[in-house]
Amino acid sequence: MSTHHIQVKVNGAVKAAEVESRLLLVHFLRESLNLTGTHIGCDTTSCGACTVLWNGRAVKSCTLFAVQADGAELRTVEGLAQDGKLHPIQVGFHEKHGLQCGFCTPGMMMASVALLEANPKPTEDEIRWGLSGNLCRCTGYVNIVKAVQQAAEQMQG
Amino acid sequence: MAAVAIQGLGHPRKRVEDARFIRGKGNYIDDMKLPGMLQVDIVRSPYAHAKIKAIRTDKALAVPGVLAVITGETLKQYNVHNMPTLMSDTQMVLPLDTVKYQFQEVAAVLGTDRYTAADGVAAVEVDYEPLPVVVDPFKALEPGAPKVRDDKESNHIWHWEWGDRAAADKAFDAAEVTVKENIYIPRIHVASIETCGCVAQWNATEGHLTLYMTTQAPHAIRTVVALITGHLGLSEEKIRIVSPDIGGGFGGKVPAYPGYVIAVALSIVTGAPVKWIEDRTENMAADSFGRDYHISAELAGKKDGTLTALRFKTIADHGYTDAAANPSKMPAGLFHIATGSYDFKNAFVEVDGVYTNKPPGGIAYRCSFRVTEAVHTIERMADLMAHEVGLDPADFRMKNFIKPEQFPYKSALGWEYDSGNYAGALQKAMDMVGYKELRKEQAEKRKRGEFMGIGISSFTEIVGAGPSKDFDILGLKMFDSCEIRVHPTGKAIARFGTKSQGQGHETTYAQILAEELGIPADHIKIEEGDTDTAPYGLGTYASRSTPTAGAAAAMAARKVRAKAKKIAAHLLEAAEEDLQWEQGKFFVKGSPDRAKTIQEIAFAAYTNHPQGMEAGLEAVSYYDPPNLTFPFGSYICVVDIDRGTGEVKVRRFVAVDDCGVRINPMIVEGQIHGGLAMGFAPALMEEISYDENGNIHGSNFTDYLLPTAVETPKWETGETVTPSPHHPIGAKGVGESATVGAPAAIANAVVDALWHLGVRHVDIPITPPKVWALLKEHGAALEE
Amino acid sequence: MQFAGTVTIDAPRAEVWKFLTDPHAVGRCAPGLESLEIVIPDKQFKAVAAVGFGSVSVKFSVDVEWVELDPPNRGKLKGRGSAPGSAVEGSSEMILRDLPNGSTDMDWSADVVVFGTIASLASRLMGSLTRRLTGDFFNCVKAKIEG
Amino acid sequence: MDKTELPWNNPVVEANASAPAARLGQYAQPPLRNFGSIDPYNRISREAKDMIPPPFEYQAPTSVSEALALLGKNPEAKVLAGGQSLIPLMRFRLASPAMLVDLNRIGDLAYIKEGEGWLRIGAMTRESDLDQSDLIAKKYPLLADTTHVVADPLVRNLSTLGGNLAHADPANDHPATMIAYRAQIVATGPKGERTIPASEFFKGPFETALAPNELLTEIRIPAPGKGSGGAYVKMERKVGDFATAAVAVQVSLAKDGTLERVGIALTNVGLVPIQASAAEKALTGKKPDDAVLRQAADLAAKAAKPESDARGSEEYKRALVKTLTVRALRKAVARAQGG
Repeated sequence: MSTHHIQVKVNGAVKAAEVESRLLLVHFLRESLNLTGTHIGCDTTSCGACTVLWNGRAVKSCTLFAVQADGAELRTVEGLAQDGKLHPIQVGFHEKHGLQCGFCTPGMMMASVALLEANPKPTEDEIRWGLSGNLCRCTGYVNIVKAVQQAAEQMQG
Repeated sequence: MAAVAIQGLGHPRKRVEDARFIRGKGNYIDDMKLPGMLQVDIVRSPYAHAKIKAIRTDKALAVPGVLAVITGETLKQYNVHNMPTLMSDTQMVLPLDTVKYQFQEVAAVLGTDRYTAADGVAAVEVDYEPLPVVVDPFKALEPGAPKVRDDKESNHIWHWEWGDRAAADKAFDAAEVTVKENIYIPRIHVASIETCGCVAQWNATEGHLTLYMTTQAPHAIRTVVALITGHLGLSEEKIRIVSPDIGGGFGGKVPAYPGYVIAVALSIVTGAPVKWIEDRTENMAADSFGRDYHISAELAGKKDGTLTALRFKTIADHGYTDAAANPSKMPAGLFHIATGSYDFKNAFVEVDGVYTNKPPGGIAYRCSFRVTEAVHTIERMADLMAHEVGLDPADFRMKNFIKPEQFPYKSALGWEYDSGNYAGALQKAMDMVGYKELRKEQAEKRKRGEFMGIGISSFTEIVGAGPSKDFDILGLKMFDSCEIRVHPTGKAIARFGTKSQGQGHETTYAQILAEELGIPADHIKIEEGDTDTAPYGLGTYASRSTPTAGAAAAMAARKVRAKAKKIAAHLLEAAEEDLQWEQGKFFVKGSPDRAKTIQEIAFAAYTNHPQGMEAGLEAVSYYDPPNLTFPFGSYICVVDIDRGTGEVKVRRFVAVDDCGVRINPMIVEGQIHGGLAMGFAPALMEEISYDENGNIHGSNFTDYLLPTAVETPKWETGETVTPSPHHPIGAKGVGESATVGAPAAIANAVVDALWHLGVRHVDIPITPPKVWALLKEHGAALEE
Repeated sequence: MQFAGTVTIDAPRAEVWKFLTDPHAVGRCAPGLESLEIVIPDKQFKAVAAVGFGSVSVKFSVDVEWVELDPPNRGKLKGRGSAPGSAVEGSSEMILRDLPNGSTDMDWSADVVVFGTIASLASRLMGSLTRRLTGDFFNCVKAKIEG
Repeated sequence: MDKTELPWNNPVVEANASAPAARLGQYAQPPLRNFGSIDPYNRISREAKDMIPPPFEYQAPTSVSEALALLGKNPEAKVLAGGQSLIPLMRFRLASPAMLVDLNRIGDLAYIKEGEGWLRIGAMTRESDLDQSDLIAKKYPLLADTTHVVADPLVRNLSTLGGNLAHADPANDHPATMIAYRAQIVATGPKGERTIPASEFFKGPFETALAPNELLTEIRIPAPGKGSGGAYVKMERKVGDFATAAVAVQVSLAKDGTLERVGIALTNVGLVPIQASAAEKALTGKKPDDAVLRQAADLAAKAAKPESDARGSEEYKRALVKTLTVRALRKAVARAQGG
């Protein structure tokens, strides 16, 4: 069993830890850093509940070892609001009723943020396609699409 | 200070619970960490039926950090190796000698953390002697079939029938037209994105257990746990169940699963908090499933399309134990809502429950105890009859609907429908979708060799369990509760016996109370899920929260208002009968200026209440509904079929729902969107199946196909409002309507597209290979 | 899953029989064999083998038993293997026939059932992989005997 | 039994938490000795709800030569590229490599460049980078189509082209595409580079022509000339699914409009990607009219070796290959004619 010293920047703060090589990134975030907003919903890289931004890319943190994140910049749902002000995507999900049980929501929002950063004016089909790595069981997706559309408009200013 | 809006009934109030969820601050079970907490992981059987010859634990115990391995024998010393099911059957917590389905629990490994527990599980060696497997309920009923249960006479669990068999037979004999079809509604799984789990915390000093767990019914679970462990001294007052935020329930978090009991047992013997969290495979392969009904359905009618009689014969596959989450007094739940929206004079249904080597079935996947099975069957059969007599399915339905003036309507199977306007809902859906134009387009396309179909489902649900004459859980009546306390400053807290899993109770319950009391919803805090603080209730499932706890909220508020009136009379020095209520205040009739607001009254309740009256302003209501509620709707689905691949594409889906009075239209619409997605999924994608060896297919999300945003249609919703006459605010349940009603609309659309070829029926899920095989069979498959 | 085939082995029947009934010899054809232990000579043996393709690999402990032996004509064995969360049950029959040129024809058949995690996770590949493993095994037997 | 007969009134016995439950007895007291100081934000307590991979040694070389040295010394080592197939296998313990050699820190293995008649793609180039490349979108529509339907958008942010090929899952999408392109796969070993034609690279399910001490370092696709076009048409049950079947087509047209070069390969209808050689041959030199395309599709369907499974029967999949081949050919030809 090998352990490794890693250093990551999470939501702007530098964190260092000694991790076992097999520790999955999602467990590092949830257990070591207590960032429990990132959830786990499957074993097969299917559901996207664990989506975080890894150097700006939306990735499934259950399919990445923590040791691979050494030196990386990570962003989780806890880092969306800045200075107490909600991110437009958070406002969008709230105002458009884009969440119900809330379990897929952090992953869904992180995927949406990455989507909007890459494509600030997505069409409805582009939004649906861009979120197709995230499963939601409650909303039927209609209001999630609306939430992302509202956030897109708000981010345009 | 600007006045705070009341946000009562009909207000699209934004959800209160969102504040924590959008910040990643929800408190789900796996987020819990208690000092010294241990983790349990479970060894499961690869075989669907086998004798356990030996369990060797030495290698597992040698794994650093593994503290213990327990088996059925360990639990037997405490007599907790078995537990009762809601249907009074026996379910194993851990087996003594035999496993009955694949991935059944065999042993449990306790470790200092999940990684070591998982290593321990991998190191446990079990010797099995495989036994013959039976997964097909029809084969299970054949003489000489492998017996699933040694403690039972046969694989046949029960027979249940309802209605007048002789009268139905007679009507069939006299019928001008009959149609018959075999319909299979396969096993599916709720697959909430959060799996199940718990943290059991035994306090040895105080002899008290706190069980944090993913349950939709905390109070009922407390009683069940007390039943299982009472003989150990763990009686009900020593148990506290806390249900934290739940990441989706849909019925899957109603039953008690072995993992919970194992965690409790391990916490008691170690004295440490013990966490058990399922992984996805465990959730899919070992938790309770929905459906698995094989139905042979017949309708009788006249040549003009008038329906006269119905006969449904059903085999229900319940797996190895009858663990249906079904609090009704009928073994097949509410299946006898099978006459649906139609005015049948004669009806008869019979159901036989069967044991197979599968996990316990019979939870209601977002549905009220077999309503979906009934609705799917009657709506498929209605289309069959319509086509058979040459009527448009819409005209056929209009002709046979129960008419608005017939309500309250007593059905041939004994239910009293509260209210309805079925034709109104269907007409609205037809207008929204442009029904006539679509039929024209369909005819034109067919000439060009393109297949499109239009499917209707005009469903009637039966929700809000339920009246004590029809329901109980182990004798407990199916009331639900609200307890409200108004604070001196006019703010309030209310607690409920239900438990939201995403339905937005924290938002909508406050709206009911706000409407009744005139206290702004923002000033009312809602709490659920802690059995130490909330009043007893039976929980949230079967669309019962609004019909029961929602009604309790209104009733408790009215009790508060009654006391408030006495205080107001005292304050205004007026007679009670001279006071009139207007939202938020009492005033003296004829002198609107002589008024006391609810806030003033609340303050007086603690400071200046009449002599002889107790202080405080609070009330509790346990509401036992006089009847169920009968939400309904009409859905129209338009599909296009790819003749080269068999793919079914849902082009339009219009859903008109009538759930009576809508408390929060935004949330109601959200419930319908989600319900539609969970109706669409089993219609086209989701299925759990087993091979002849009992291997499960669909135990993870690569093979159990949950639709993404890309596959899911763009829902179009509409409403009509027909209040429930017996509910205090006229509301009916709505969380499940769409899941119940949608599959038939989709299936009907597919058959409608292919009817001219001679296709009469296709079982869900309607997958591309199935459609392609139908096209091929009827010479209509293309290879381009 | 049932598979069958015939291989012609360029060796006399007695030699083929000897090879087939010697676990250590046959073991050289078992995929990823790690250890072999004879429990009862000519009757029972145990093996540990890592069965895999590329990055996919699962370690099985297997108990094998000859259930019928009719030297040097026909033999039938049964096996049961287990890996965490998975199990495999199988039986195989081999019938040997002399060919006029001194070689031997071996008709083999196998019946393999896989249970548990592997079966439910890898169902899309189960049939073809098992067929291939079985075919490879008997081809290997031929190659090793012909040496 | 009637429901109300359940043991409501079971005799209450003394709670007996310290009964001699074998090994459990010793834990009747809180097992605090297993814990050092417990702080509520305890570091790496690691309790989790998920499939846990077995332990392994982890190495993250920063150069190809370093990686090759590690592979040379550790025959049990596996290469970790995007990890999107390997890590789930490890979580199910269907793969238990003693060592992982992570290529993600070898910066110069990720590139897309064109020159000297080839498109060269570094093995560690991620799907999403292929997806966002203007060059590929404009000039390599077959590759653009393919990369767009590999798994889902989040998986594509990590998964790599090299990993997709080297993992050699018969259901992976790029293998057929590379065969249709007549691509070359560059393997780097201790003795240097060698190139392997894509059609010879896939030896069996999860098995390739790579030696254990070799790395897949680059993919070379012949730059298409004028009048070329391609398409990848995939039938999947939902986004992120493996193909029920898929067809990759790359064509180039001669000046007279006849088909000059044709590549057709099939995904997930056999143990390896299948080159539909007879179909390719039947098209070469012909005008791409509908009858010819259908005839070729027929030959492609004959080349398929599908098996019945949850995605469909053998018959269905074979028919599907025909349908998808016609559709891919039409699309590819239209693109070739348009550009």
